[in-house]
Amino acid sequence: MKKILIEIVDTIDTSQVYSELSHAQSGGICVFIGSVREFTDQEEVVALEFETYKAMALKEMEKIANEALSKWDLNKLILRHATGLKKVEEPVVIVGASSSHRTECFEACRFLIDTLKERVPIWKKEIFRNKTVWVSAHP
Amino acid sequence: MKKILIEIVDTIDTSQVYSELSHAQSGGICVFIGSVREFTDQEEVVALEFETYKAMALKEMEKIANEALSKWDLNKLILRHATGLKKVEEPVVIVGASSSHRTECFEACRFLIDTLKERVPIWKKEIFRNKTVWVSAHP
Amino acid sequence: MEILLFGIAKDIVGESRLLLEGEHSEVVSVGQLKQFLKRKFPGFTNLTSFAVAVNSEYAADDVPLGRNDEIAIIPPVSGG
Amino acid sequence: MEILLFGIAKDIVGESRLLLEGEHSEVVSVGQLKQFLKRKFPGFTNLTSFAVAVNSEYAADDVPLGRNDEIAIIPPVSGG
Repeated sequence: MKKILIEIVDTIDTSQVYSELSHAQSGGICVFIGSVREFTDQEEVVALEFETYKAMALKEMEKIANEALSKWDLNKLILRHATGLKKVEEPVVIVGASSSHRTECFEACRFLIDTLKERVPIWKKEIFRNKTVWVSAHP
Repeated sequence: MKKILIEIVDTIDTSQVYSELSHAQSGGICVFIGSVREFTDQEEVVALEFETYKAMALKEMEKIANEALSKWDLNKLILRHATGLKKVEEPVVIVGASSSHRTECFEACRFLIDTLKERVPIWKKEIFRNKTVWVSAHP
Repeated sequence: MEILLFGIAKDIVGESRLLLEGEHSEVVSVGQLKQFLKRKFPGFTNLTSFAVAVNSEYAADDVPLGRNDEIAIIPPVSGG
Repeated sequence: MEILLFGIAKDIVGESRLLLEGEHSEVVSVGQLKQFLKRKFPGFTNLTSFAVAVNSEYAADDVPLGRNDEIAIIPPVSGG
């Protein structure tokens, strides 16, 4: 039973996350799922495409996991990101943690997604009807 | 597609929560799951037993849901609590929210579980090897 | 007047329902019901606190109790 | 020296890998690589920012580049 679960996958299966984070010493599990929104600034998004530098992304995700473990008393922790083309409502990222009490898992879960978005080499291209945009690339 | 989902059930199926909270306008979903811990103050817990005043509990859960909707811009929201005997690692409560951006769903999710624990008429009995204790009943 | 009992309140009284007959006609408000319970069942005085619900809403001490109201004793909640 | 390109960096260069041959032997550090890219591909000057990774770790400008290092251009990340 590994404490940390880190993966980059083609498709995220959200139905497994409870059993992945469940732990006899955990009273609380907090999970965040990021999914594709239909509109960005009033423009209709057809899909998002995710590209990763996989070797480095996994390394950065592992660093984030270890930082979380050093900050909070966690029993289990997960960071999983999808790659490739994702349609509206599809999950693209799932992070979560389980801990004895709820404050720890809430704070850790927020840290995991915030830090993943800041540092992990994954890039998102928004595909609109008439154009594509690499998110955050330009000021 | 109802915006609010409120239930008191015998068994919580954690695998459905993503599809229950997923929404085309939501980029973020935050879920909290409370489960049975093996130890309370170093004492081994055999099981927890939950009792509810169901009519009132559902009313209070609905008030909490509406308070959350008035505080944050949420697309969907769930409050589901289990009753009866629950063993170690079994889920006893699941709350969650989905929103355009992640801050809203995190804050709402924390509010949902904190307020549920404060106000909803549900009682938890800890069953140890040699005794049972109604949690929080005595100072 | 019938009173629903939950959690430790049920254990203190030894029943899941308590029937108040005519001899308790002085119990006409939430506050009076709380006083009555503490006198009759000393276990209530040891609780962290307890509330009364009238028609499945938390009720303040001055809320009157009617014959057709659904009345319940709400010991400290501990869900989640 | 081979450089991996991701996201918009790939679009700017028009390839997913960039080969720097002997004629670019002045590019021996992360900082020099960034300068070289901005000169050669003006699209890099329009980005919010971009980083360089050496052996799959973020690298500061003074980190040297070796022939056997895995070097990658990291435009602004946008996962999640």
